[in-house]
Parts: sequence; structure tokens; C-alpha cells
Amino acid sequence: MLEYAIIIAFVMVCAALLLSLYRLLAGPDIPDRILALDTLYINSIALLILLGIHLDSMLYYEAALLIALMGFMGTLALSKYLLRGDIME
Amino acid sequence: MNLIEFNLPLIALIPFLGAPLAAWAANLNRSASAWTAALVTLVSLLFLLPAIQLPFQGEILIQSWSWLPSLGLQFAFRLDGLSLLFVLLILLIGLLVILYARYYLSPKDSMGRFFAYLLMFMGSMLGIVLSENLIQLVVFWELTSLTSFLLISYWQHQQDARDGARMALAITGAGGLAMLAGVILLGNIVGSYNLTEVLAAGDLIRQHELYLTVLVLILLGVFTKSAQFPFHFWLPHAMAAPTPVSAYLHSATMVKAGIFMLARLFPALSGTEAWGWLVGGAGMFTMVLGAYTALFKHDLKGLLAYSTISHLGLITLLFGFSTHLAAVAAIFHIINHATFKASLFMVAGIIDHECGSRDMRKVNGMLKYMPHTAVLAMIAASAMAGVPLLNGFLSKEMFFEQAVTATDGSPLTWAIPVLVTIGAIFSVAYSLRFIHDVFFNGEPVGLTKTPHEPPRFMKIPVDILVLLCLGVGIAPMILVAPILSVAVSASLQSAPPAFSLAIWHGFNLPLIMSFIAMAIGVLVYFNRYKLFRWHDENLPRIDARILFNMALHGLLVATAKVSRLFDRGSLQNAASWVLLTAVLAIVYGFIQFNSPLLGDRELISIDWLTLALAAFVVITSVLCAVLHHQRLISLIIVGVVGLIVSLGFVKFSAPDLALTQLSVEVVTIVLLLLALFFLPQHTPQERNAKRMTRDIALSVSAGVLVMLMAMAVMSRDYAPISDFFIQNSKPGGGGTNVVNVILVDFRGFDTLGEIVVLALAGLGIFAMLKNLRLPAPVRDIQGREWSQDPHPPIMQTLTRLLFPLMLLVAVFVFLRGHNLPGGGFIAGLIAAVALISQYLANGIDWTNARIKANMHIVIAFGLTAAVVTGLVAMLLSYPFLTSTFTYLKWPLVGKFEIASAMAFDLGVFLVVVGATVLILVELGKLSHASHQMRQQEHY
Amino acid sequence: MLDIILSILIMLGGFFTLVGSLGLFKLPDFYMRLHGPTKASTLGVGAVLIASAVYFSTSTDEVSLHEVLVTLFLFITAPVSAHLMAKAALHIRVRQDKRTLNKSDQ
Amino acid sequence: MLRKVFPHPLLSVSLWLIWLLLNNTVSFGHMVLGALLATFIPWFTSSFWQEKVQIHKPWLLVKFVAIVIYEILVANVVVAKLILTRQEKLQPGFLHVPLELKSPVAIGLLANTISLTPGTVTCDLAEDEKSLLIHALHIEDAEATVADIKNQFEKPLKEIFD
Amino acid sequence: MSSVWPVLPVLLPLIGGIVLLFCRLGGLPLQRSVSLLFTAGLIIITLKTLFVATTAGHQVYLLGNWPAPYGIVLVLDKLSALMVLLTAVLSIFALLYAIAQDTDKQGEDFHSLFQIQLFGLNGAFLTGDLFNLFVFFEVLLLASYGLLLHGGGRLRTRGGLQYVVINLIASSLFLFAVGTLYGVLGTLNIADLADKMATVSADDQGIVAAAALLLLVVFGIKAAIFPLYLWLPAAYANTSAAVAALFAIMTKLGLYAIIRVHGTLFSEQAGPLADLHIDLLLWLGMLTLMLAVFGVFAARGLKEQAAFLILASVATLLVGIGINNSAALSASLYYLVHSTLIGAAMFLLADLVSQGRGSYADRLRSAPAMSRAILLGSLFLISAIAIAGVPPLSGFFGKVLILDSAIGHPFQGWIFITVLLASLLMMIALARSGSILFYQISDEEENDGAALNAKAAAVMMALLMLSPVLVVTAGPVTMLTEQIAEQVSGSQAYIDAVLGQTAVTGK
Amino acid sequence: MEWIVAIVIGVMTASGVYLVLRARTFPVVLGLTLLSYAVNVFLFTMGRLQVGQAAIISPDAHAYTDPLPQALVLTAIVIAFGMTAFLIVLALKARSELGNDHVDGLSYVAEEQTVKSRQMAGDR
Ligand code: NA
Ligand code: NA
Repeated sequence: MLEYAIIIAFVMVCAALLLSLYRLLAGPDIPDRILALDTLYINSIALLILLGIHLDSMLYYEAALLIALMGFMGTLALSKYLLRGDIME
Repeated sequence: MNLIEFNLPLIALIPFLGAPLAAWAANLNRSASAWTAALVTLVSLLFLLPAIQLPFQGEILIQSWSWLPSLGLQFAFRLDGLSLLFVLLILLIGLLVILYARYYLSPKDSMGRFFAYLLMFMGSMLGIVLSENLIQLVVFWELTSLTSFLLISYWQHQQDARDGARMALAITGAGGLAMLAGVILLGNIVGSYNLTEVLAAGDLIRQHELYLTVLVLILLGVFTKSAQFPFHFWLPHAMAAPTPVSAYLHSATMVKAGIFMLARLFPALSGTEAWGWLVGGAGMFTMVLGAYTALFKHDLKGLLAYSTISHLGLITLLFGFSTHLAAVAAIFHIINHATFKASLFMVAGIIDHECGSRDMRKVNGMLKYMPHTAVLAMIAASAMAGVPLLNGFLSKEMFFEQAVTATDGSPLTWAIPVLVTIGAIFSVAYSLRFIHDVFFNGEPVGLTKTPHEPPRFMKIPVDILVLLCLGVGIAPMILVAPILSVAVSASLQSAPPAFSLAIWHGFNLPLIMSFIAMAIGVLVYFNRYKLFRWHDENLPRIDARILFNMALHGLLVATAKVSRLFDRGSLQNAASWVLLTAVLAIVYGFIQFNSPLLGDRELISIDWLTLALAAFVVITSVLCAVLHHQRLISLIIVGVVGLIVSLGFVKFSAPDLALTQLSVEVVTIVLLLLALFFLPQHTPQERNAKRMTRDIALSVSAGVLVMLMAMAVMSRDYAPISDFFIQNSKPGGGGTNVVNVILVDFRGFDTLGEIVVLALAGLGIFAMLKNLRLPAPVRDIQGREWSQDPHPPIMQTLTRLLFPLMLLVAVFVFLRGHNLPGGGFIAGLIAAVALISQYLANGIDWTNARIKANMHIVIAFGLTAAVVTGLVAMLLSYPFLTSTFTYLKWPLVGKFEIASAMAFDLGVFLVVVGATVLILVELGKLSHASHQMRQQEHY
Repeated sequence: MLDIILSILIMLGGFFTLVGSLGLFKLPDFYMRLHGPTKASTLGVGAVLIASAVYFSTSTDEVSLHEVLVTLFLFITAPVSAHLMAKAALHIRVRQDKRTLNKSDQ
Repeated sequence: MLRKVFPHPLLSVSLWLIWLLLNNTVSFGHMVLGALLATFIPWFTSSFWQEKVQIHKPWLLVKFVAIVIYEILVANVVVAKLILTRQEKLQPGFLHVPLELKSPVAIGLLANTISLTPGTVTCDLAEDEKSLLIHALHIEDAEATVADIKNQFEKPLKEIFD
Repeated sequence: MSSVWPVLPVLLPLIGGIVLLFCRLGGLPLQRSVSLLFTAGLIIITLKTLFVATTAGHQVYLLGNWPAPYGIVLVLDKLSALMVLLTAVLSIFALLYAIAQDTDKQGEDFHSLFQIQLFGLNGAFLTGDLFNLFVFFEVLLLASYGLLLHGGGRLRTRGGLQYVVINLIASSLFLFAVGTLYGVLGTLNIADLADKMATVSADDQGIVAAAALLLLVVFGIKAAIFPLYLWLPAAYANTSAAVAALFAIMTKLGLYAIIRVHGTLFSEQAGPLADLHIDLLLWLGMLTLMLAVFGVFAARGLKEQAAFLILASVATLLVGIGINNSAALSASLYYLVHSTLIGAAMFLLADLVSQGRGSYADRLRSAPAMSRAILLGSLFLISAIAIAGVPPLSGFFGKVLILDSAIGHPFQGWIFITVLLASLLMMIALARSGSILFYQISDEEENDGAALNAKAAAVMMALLMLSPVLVVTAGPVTMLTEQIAEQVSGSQAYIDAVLGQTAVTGK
Repeated sequence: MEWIVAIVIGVMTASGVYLVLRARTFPVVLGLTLLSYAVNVFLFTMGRLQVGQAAIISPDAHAYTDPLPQALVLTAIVIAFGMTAFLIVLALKARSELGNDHVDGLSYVAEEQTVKSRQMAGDR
């Protein structure tokens, strides 16, 4: 039961990844692509946690934690780049 | 202390030691240099005295010291008859030249430089003739090329002096190198570079398969040095040297070095057909050509130069005959030529000195202006022409005799005496010209000054030399027979043949040849104008200097072209060469062996998650390349690639890698964005289709090869050393995270290097950014003004909120690293990102005011922590970086581990934080400065 | 029973994650797309995280609550990202769907 | 004195709790270590937090969090429906939410809350910090939406922080 | 307990670098004295190290007390001892020159970078681990980037950019190669790799050879072998003289790595894989030599010429290594010592000349007379003689040794022709540039160059004087290089020493 | 599966190499970044692929992933980061001192100008 659920969830998350990929490639504007990157970060967290359950291992947790904590830095920097060009002033 | 044990090297080395002395003496007064040089020469001569009688007693004096045993190079000197003869020539004529030069040089010429060079040259010559070891001989040989370069280019402001010197250097230097090759081969055939062994091994050498190679190589050295055809052309251009130099180098010494080698190696190399053809052929051709050309030279020194070429050819031809008597004649002529030619050069110098010209078309009728000089010149020139009662006559008769005996009746060999006679005819003609055209033949034309006799001391050397010509010509048995005898004996390495230096040998064929030469020679001279005209009209003028310069220029252009063929100063060019080479190396390495590409390890089955991630990476990386013109977009895509790669690491059970990759990824994006601000936002399209094709081909082949390499390895089994790490991680390293234990313990030294790299990056970037200014773009790529809100408050507030959380997580990751995924690196990067998020949200000024740490010092402390951890182990007499750990049990807290590796990891942490923050913040400050600039512009 | 709860949570997580990205994929303008990932995805991730917490709390004898932290961090960071992206989009005047009320181009 | 050691007691407590959560443990050793960190980190970061964050009604905060989570759950479903079904009938738009909050932390939390609850994203804070610009995915009644936000989120936050 | 001598030459400059980071606070005079102190200390230590290496066998140092092949080892043998000593000697001259010319004033952290550069070099010379070699390559490269760009300037930046990018590519290639070797052989320790080379199955030979040749490309980039040398001329010609002088050792490091890694791995114990790189080295060496000499000929400035001369010396060494016998290796090592020191001297001289000629700098065009032209001209003459391999200075003896060892080689004719032709062309080219720089004086303008910096000139002369010293001491020096060649030519002793070293007990 | 990973490495290498050969500094930096990803994955796969194996010592683990390549990759990642940082700043310095962002710096300024003028002539 759980196995199937996880597999279905995997499929959905992977689909999500690919949909985000489409946005990353298609744009049309740069914010769209940044958004795609951001979404990919979040999707990755889901993927990692699922993997953790799937493989019955807690070793994937840190990666998820790190993405949650630091992934937004990229988004922040990129957005600020659009706003100010200069991200650290 | 027995002088006889080490005087020979001193003879050669004293002039070198004296050279700086002579240069220095120039500071005292004008004559001091000359006297110093003369004194030095005399001292050298003095050192010869203790050994001077030995050759006459049939002894060979050898003094040798070990120098470079692995090469068979000894510091070895040899005094036998041949060397003695040459040493005397070099030193005695040297003395005369020094005396002459003292008065020849004008006040504006640097005396010090001249005599220093001259002494160095003298030393080099002495080295050649005294060397017992052939390598050492080559050393001195090349030194003569170098020092003669300095002497010829002495008047360095004159273009022809510089050109002449360079030509001489190039030709004789090249010959020297060929000779070096020959000598090395010779030494290896014989098994020794020492002359004693080499001269004794003549048969071995002549029978060796490399004999011809050796012979040709050595003859190349000889012919270039002695100006033999076709390498003769440098000598006339070397006449740009001051005349004393010509008198010394181009009569008695340097050009004779080649001849000396013929005499020296005679027993080792001569006696074969090849020797006869090569040596004799070159000598014959050179003799005739030189004599002929000399007649047509209007420049006195030019005449003498070609005459020298001709006489050198004569001597070479004599050696080419390979007979013992010919060797006697050759060596005898060496002496004679040295005396009359040196004196003639000096005369030419006197005339030049007094008339300001050496052009025989201008210089006429000098007899009445300088009768004394005229007499000397006439005697010396007669000797050159081979007039009886003068030394030249004697050796020339011997030469004719050898030419006649060399014929065996066949039509071809009859050419020898015929050609010899033709040479002699021109020799007579140009000698006559030297006398008649200069001292008679009417009045001088267009001279700038009125000539008169030179200073007395300038004539004394000529007097002496001319007396010698006369003396030898009249009483040869007394004056030269003894030295000639020992010299010949040394050259032949056997008892000298019976020879007679009688003035009268009866009425024989050689005498007839002499008469013919005299008669026709006079005839030729007096019909010279017709000949000159014919020569000018019918023979192309070949100026070797122009040809040489053209060749040199051609070489310059060609080398530049070939050089630029590869080195275009272009990075892409260099990079593609590197990549192409790498690709070829892999392919070449692989196909050398008959190995299958793939092994038989069982592959793991495909799972579709990996497939999806892989598809993702493939698409994004290709797109990154395709979309690279839009820089920001390609940057975003690179970020995605990094993210997916780290997911892949997670997938394949490498959490530490994933964590590190993720953190680095974030920092890299920030870093690249900081930089991108100052760069164009867009890369222009490239139009060069050829280059695109090349690049695509190169990148695809690189990709395919790397893929195959990865597959080749992954499909094979292997037995790694890693089991040791897994087994010893806990018991030996005190941690369960094997990767981390490898990093801080098993291979802590790598990690130390790696943090040094990071620290260096920080320092290097700090240094680069110092004083760097770049204009900050005022608008973005679409021409919009930047937002007026530098620090959006919501972002500010929330990142500040996150700051302590991130630090907490950093500590968490740090502490667990030894046992679970994490460690100093990742923790350091998290902490760095925490700090950078503050810079990002609040700006540099605001944040710097709150973070007082100097990142340089943080880095220094980090490195210190890591190194000191290692050093503590050394204090406890364990190797550097030996780690230790222990478990403590505290009340209530419980059992926990303390490991020295943690201190090391702390060092890592500090360096990572320090370097990362230093890099990013310094880069941030760049715009900071630009912003201030921009604001100043506003107000 | 537990399996069922877990399965539901996991599938819910997957579903909302997908919905978020679907929004990103098909909504017509940037501002609308922005909604998908910042919320649907966070909820999706939240659900998976809860599932993880439950799973590890029951499969081992220790309680696993640290998943909460991921959610917490995500709840702090995701909106900030969204805010900044929106701000950037406003600044560079990204196209807005023609239906948009109070178009914010000024 | 205590203020000096714990410049931000709330932060310290949170950090302590988070430490224990991170380590997934309640062992005494980690409690001690957590306490050390909860003391040291606020002290180290105190210069970044000059204005004091005062929480007047802690329980209200708890309640607020609960409401938000509930809102997130409910509204997510709504948005999911919107995305999946009737996207061509969506009526997106921008709204201005006037602010009464002063504390930056409170404004930040409000902005985050708005963004987290589906249907709305905080896009901008006015320069005078007096209003938020939000984008709504589907507006049926603009005024009602604004009022909802003010009532549900701003009011409790104001009570807690100001 | 193994001796500490292998680790000291590595640690001392590292500590020096760190101490100098703290010395930032104390100003330049303090940094100078500390830097000199550490460099002088390094000379003393490396002298002792050489003594130890020549009197005892291989000294193996187990870092972290982990035995090979698991931990990283430092291996001191005669070859590495020679290299670290050479580095130390070279570095003191470079440092003194930098101080005399105030090079260290022109940017930040010169002395730290300098010491860490030495750390990287010595580490690379001493390490017995392939991946650790990579790490040290990176250390010394990054330090060299810093030094190379020190002071800045347009051309310097341009040359530096190429240097950096090419080396970054090289680093990637290095990792591909090391990874593949590990993937097949399962180890990173050089001795262990060599040991395993004997048992590589026929099926794996291809992939091992591919990795080995890729590794050769990497070392070839450092050593500047054709066609991988293209980064060198611009980088060396445009950096500060002191740095260029120090860099004379960097190309030699590439050669050292080939001798150390390929020489050990593909020695006779490697069976069919033995010597797989040797013929390539020889032919590429000859090709490089010709192109280097063409470069010497075509150079437009003295510094560029010096850079190509460095390249020519590397190529000559390649030929020596490619001849592949003990005598040739010994000869090459003698030539290596000579060419490193004299190449460095040439850069220093080019700098002095360039300063003396003011705005004409080192361009090969006639310029107004410079100050102390005779002194500089004489120095040029001596340097040119030494570096072109003309008697009576050290370059000649190095070349003769190499040629002598080539006798009997199947390609001896080619070797002789190439080496001698190169000498000739160098001689002609140097005569040309000397004649232009020192003889061809244009009187139309005033010289705007600086007066000769006496201290700097003294440093240069002292360095140059090592050439005659090498001639006089050729006997003992070649005795040493013969010992080295003998030790290097069989890898079994190396393998046994490294794999046999036991850890300190108690652990 | 190995093939999949190998293809990924190959494609990243190819893209990286292509970008490294571009004429501007920024694509070169991106190319080197991609190349270093490829190298890292390559190095990692030298320990062979393992799914779901333990990376941490524990009593109930049967097999482990090869930790050594992972440690090497970690070192390589950090070094590559330092190098990338250095290079991008150098690119800025080059931009400042050479006045353009062409990897070949000075010599291409002239060339570009001629191309531009030719274009302008073509436009007219
Ligand atoms: Na900035
Ligand atoms: Na070997």
C-alpha cells in the first residue's frame, strides 16, 4: 500500500519537476525562470523526503533542511538582481 | 710546488683572468690597458717556459684533472710540438698585435674593452691548441667564436660591424655545433674524449660505420672556422673589425683553428678516400676561388681577406693529400702565412689609418709618403706571392711538389697541378696589385688627409714580422726546422718524414710552375682593367651580407609564421589545442592495447526516477550551452543543473556530497550574479561557422569520450582500498561518517591543501579587487532604471529572523559531521550563506558595522587551527595530523566524544566562512564603490 | 491504518506538489503562476513532511519531529522568495493577463 | 543583567527548541548544549536585532498560528480547484491592503501569511510602509478579501506585536 | 618513527604563509623580514633534507600516521630532495629581487602568496599520492595566479586570464585521469598504483593507458609541451620579473611529475604498459624545442624571448627524459638545475633592461642608450651564453651530457640535429636581440629609463653566477644527479619503501 | 543505469567544453562550472553506483558505498568553487583593464571594430 502510494507520489513529483522544467525553458520572462528554479527547489524537498521514506533512511533529511534554509538565497539574489542589478550594496 | 704540474691550464686561463684587469686598467690611462694586456701575454709566455723544451725532447706533456667524469670530460691539457708551435704563434703575434693596436686605436675607442676582448680571445685560442680533451677543446673552440663576435662588432655603432660579427658568429657557431656533434660521436666510438686515446684509435675510427658522419661533422667545424668554400663568405665581412683584430684573428689565429684541427686529428681521420675528396676538394676550390676573387677586391682588406681564404684553401688542400710530406708543407705554410699575412694586415691598417681609406682606386703612390712602410709591404707581399728568398716561396714550392706528386697520371688528377698553378697565378697578380696599386700607380685620388709614416711603434711589429719572412726565407733550417719538425711529428703522431727546407731544389717541375705563375700573374695584373670590366659585366655580384641578412630575415618571418600558426595569443585557440590533445591522448592510449571497452560487471537496473533526473540534467545542460547568449538565463539554468546533480548524489547514497554541492551552488549563484552586474548581459552571436563546427566537434567528442571512460570503469570490477576506511573509521578515526573521517583524518592533508586553496582564492580576489573600478550600469539590459528600493523591508526583516536559525543549523551540521552527513565545510558554507544573506538584505555598510571580524584574520585563525592540530601530534612524536579521540562521560550530560579532528574541522569551518565571506563581500564592495561614484555624479 | 494515513498524506503531498507545478505550467501570467509553487507546493511538501515524521516516529522507537523544522523554514523562506520575485516582476513590468484587475503598471 | 545575557529571550527559547528538534532528541546533553547555543547565538546576532521584539499575548500567537495553518489547508484546496478546473474563468488582480501595523516583524509576518495562504501573494510594500500590494489569483469581491486579511491576520498580529 | 625531513619543507612555508597573514597588521617591513627568515630557513632545511636523502634511502612520512596506501604519504628521495632544494634556492633570489624592486609593494599579500606558493611546490615535489598531487597543484596554481597577477596591468591580466583558464581545464582533466585510475586500480598512492600496474589484466590495459596519457597531457600543460604550451609565453612575459623568475621552477614541476608518476608507474614492472609515454615525450620534446626556438626567434621583446627560452629548456629536458636511460636522466637533471636558475636570471635581466630603457621597455627596437649599458650588456652576454647552451657555461655541459647519453638511441640523429640546431638558432636570435638592445643605439631621443637598481642587479648577478659555479662543480653535481637517476630508474625500491613503512605504534 | 549516468556526464562535459571554447569570459566561467559538475559526477561514479546503500557506519548495514571518491569529490567541489570565484573576479579585472570581456582581450578589439564597420557598410 505505502509502496504504491510512494510510487504514485514519485510520479507526481517527477511530473511536477518536468512541468517546472518547462517553465524554466519556456520563460517567457526572467521572473518566470526564477520562479521555476524556486519551484524546483521546493519540489526537490518533497522528492528528498519521499526518498527518505522510500529507502527508510533519515540521511536525506539534511539535504531537505538545507534546501529549505538556503534554496531561497538563489531566488533572492536573482530577484534582487532584476531589481537593482547590484545585489549587495 | 712543481710548476710543470699545472702550468698548461694557466697559460690558457691567465689571459681570461687578465681580461677584466685590462678593462679596469683603462681607467688609469690610455696605455695602461695595452701594457696590461702585453704583460698578461708575457706572463702566459712565462708559464710556457718551464715546459718549452719538452716537445723537443720528444715528450708530450699532459696535465689533467677530473671534471665531469660521467661525460668523460677532464680538465686536460696537452703540450706537444703542434701545440707548442701554435702557442708561440698565438702569444708572439698577439704581443705584436697588442703593440700595434695601442697606436692604431683612436682616442674615442674604448681601450679597456678592446684589450679585454683580445685577451679573452687569446685565451680561447690557447685553450684550443692546448686541450687534451676534445669536449674541452670544443668549449674553447666556441669561445673563439664568441670572443671574435665581440671583437668584430667592436665598433658596434657601425651596421656592417654588427652584421659582420653576427654572420661570423652564426657561421662559425654553427660549425662549432656540428663539430661538437662530431666530437661526441668520435668520443663514443673511441670510448674516450682524450686526444691520446683518440689519436691512437685511427684505424678503429676509420672502420667505424659512423666514420663518414663524424668526418663530415668535424669538417663542417673546420671549414666554417677556416673559411673554406662554401662557408668562406663570412670572412670578408669580418673585415669590419679594427685592423689589429684582422691581423690577429684572420691571419694567425682564429682561421687557423680549423687548420689546427686538421693537423690535430690528422692521424685519427685522414687517409681515406672521403677525407681526400672532402678536404682536398674544399681546399682546392677555396684556394682558386679565393685567389681569383682577391684580385677583384678594391678594398685592401678585402683583398687580404680573399687572399687569406685562398691560402687557407691551400693549406687545407695540402692536408687533403694525406701524405706526411704534405703535412709538413701545410704546417710550414701555416707559419709563413701567419707572418706575412699579419704584417700585410698591419700595413693595410697603417694605410687606412693614414689615408682614411683602403680603397685601392683612391690610394695610389704611397711610396713617397711612407717609404718605410712601402718597403715592408713589398717584402711581405712578395712573400705572399711566393718570391724566392722569402718564406712564402719555400712552402709554396713544397706545395707545388705535393700537387705534382699527387697526380697519378690520370686526366682527372692532372687537374690538380693545373688548378694549383691557376691559383698561384692569381696569387701573384693580387700580390702585385697590393704593391703596385698602393705604393705606385700615380697619385692618390680624393683622400681627406695627407698621408705620412705612422708612429714608430706601429711599424715595429711589422718590422719584426717582415724580418721573420726574410729570415725564414733565407735560413729556414736554422729558424724553423726544429719547431717545424716537432710540430709535424706531433701532428702525425710519428717521426716526421725527412724533409729539406733548401732554397734551391734544382730545376724541377714545381719551379717551372712557379715561373709560370709569376709570369702569367704579372701579365694578368697588367691587364687587370679588362679583367675588372669582364668580371663586372659577366659575373653576378653576390653580396653575402645581403644574402645572409635576407636569409636571417626570412628565418625571422618564417619562424614568426610557424610560431603564430599555433600561438595566436588566443585563449580559445590554446584551449582547443589542449582539449584536442586530451581527446587524442585518450584515444591513442586506448587503441594501443587490445582491450575491450566495457567490462563484465553487472550493471544495476534503470529506475525511472534516475531516468527523469538524468533527462533533466541532459536537457538543462544542453540548453545552458544553447542559451548562453542570454547570460542571466544560462546562469539560472546552471543553478538548476547543480540542484539536480546534488539530488543525484542523494539518490546514489552520497548525502555529504549533496549537502556540499547544494551549499556551494547557492554561493556560486550569488557570486556569479555579483560579477554579472559588471559584465555585458548578453553575449553577441558568433558568425564564424568554421569555428562553431570545430567547437561542436570537439565538445561532442570530449563528451562521448568521457562517457565511454565512465562506462569503461563502471562496467568493471575493482578492489579499492576503501574497505580499510570503512573498517577503521570508527575504531581508528572515531567517527561513523566515513567520508568525513577521510576528510579530516585519513586524508586530512588533502583537506589542509584544500582550505589553503580557498584561503588563497580569498587573498587573491582581495588583491585583485583592490583599486579595481568598474562603472556600474545605470540601467538594466532593457534600459530600465534600477528600482529605488535597495533593501526591501520584508526581506530585511525575515532574513534577519533567519540569521540565528541558520547559524544554529551550521553548528548542528558541524557537530554531527564526524558521525553523520555534515562537517566543517558544509557548516562553514551554511554560516557563510547566513552572513551573506545579511549582506544581501541589509547592504554592506549596515552589515559590516555589525560584523567586526576581519576575514583575513578569520582565515588566518582557521589555517592556524588546522595546522596547530597537526603540529600538536608532532609534539607528541606522532606524524603531522595524527588524530586522536576519546569519550568523556560527564554527570547528567552523558557520554560524548572529543576528537582532535574536530579542532581540525573547526579550522576548516573558519577558513570556509572567512574565505567565502571575504570573496563575496569584497566583490560586493566593488559595486558599492561604483554606487558611491554614481551618487556623486548625481549631486 | 497507519499505512493508510501515511499513504494518504504522501499522495496528498505529491498531489499538491504537482498542482503547484501545474499552476506554474499552465497559468497565463507570471503573477498567477506565482501562486502555485509558493502555496500548493509548500502544502504538498508539508504533507510529505508530516508523513515522514509519522513514518519515522513509528518505524523507529524515537519520535521524529525534526521534519517540522523543514516546514518552518520553508514557511519563512518561500513567501520571502515569492515577495521578491513579485517585486522584481513588478519592477520590470512583466506582462499581466488582460483579465487582471487594477493592473499595476504605474 | 539577564537582559544582557538573553537580549532576546523569545529567540533564545525558540533556538533551544529548534536545537532539540534538529537533533530529534530530548537528551540532557543536548539540552545543555542547546542552552549554550541559545545563549551564544542571540548574543552574537544581537547587533542585527536592535529593536526589541515584544510579544504581548503569547497565547494569541499560538492561536494565530493555528488559524494560519487552517487557512493554508482550506485555501490550498480552493486554489488547487482553481488551477485544475476553471482557470479561464479566473479573475486575477492587484489589491492594496492598508496597514495599521508598525513593527517590521509584524509586517513581515503579515506579508508571509498573506503569501502562504493561497490565492494571494504579497508583491510589494509601499515606500511609506503604510500598505501592502498583493496579487490575488481570483477576486470575487475585492473589498471583502481585503477586509478578510485585515481581520483574520492583521488584527491578531497587531495585538501580539504592537 | 620515520624521520621528519619529508614534512619539514612542506610545513615551514605553510606556517610562514599563515604567520605572514597575521603580519598584515605589522606592515611591509615586518612581512619582508619574516618572509626572508622563512625562506632562508627553508634553504637550510632543504640542504639538510638533501643530505638526508643522499645518505639514507627513501624517507617515507605517513601523514596522520596512516600507512600507505590508505593515508597520504610524503616521500623524500634524492630527486624530490633536489627539487625542493632547487626551489628554495630559486625562491630566495626571487624574493630578494622582489624586495629590491618593491614588487611586493604593488599589491596585497605578496609574501603570504609567495610562501604558500612554496608550500604548494614543495608539497607537489614530496607527495606520494596522486590525488594529493592534484591538491598541491591547485594550491600552487592558485598561489601562482595571485602572484602572476600581482600588481596588475593590461597585458598581465590578459596573460593571466589565459593561464588561469587553461589550468582550470587542466585541473578537470587531472581529475578525469585520477578518477579513472582509481576506478580501475582502486588506489591513489603512487607506489601502490605502480605495484598494481604489474597485475593489470590485458582487458584493463587500454583504459589504464588512456588515463595515463590523459595524465600526461595534464603534466604536459604544466610543463608546456607542444601543443599545450600556448598559455606560457604571454603569462610569463607579462608578469613581474620576480614572479616569472620563481615560475622557472613551475614548468619543471610538470616534468618532475612525469618522472615521478609516469616514471614510477610505467617502469619495467608495468610489463606491457611499461614506457608507454616515452616515445611521445621524445618526439613532442623535439617538436616543442623547434617551436620554442622559433618563438625565441620571433619574439618581439626580451621578456617574451625569455619565456620562450624557458620553453626551450623544458623541451630539451623532455628530449632528455625521452631518451630514457639513466645517463640521460642524470644529464637532464643537471640541465634542469641549470635551466631553472638561469632561466630565472634571464627574466630578472630582462626586467633590469626594460627598466633601463624606459618607455621602450624590453621591445626589440633600437632605443636611446640606457644607463650602465656595458654592465647590462655583459650580463646579457653571459646569460645568453648560459641559456643558449654555448660554452663555457652550464647550459653547454647540460646539453653535451644529454647528447652524449643519446648515443646509441635509435633516433640519435634526430636528437642531435634538433638539439644542436636549436642551440644555433638560439645563439643567432640572442645575438640579434643583444645587438639590437645594446649596440643599436638611436641618438634622436633622450633616454627616459630609470637608473639601474643596484640591489636588484646584484641579486641578478648573484643568480647568474650560479652558472659558472655549476660548471666548476659539474663533477660533484653530476655525481648527485647520477645517484638520483639511479634511484629513480628502478621503481621497486620506491614501492617497497612506501608500502613497507609502518605507522607509529600506540595508535 | 550506468549508461544513463555516463550519458549525463558526457552531456555535461560536452556542454561545458562548448562553453569553455566561447569567446567571452562569462560563458567560459559557466562552462568551467558545468565541466566541474561533470568531473564531480565522473569522480563519484568511479566508486561505482550504489542505490540505497549506507553511507554511514552502522551495525546493520551490509554494504557501503565507496567513501573515498566521495571524499575526493568534496575536495574537488571546494577547490572548484575557489577557482571559479577567482576566475570570475579575474574576468572583472580583465573587463576593467582590457575594456572588453573577450577572453582574448586586447587583440580582438581591433578585429571586432573591423567586423562592426563591415556590418555597417553592409547595412547601408
Ligand atoms: Na553589490
Ligand atoms: Na622507474
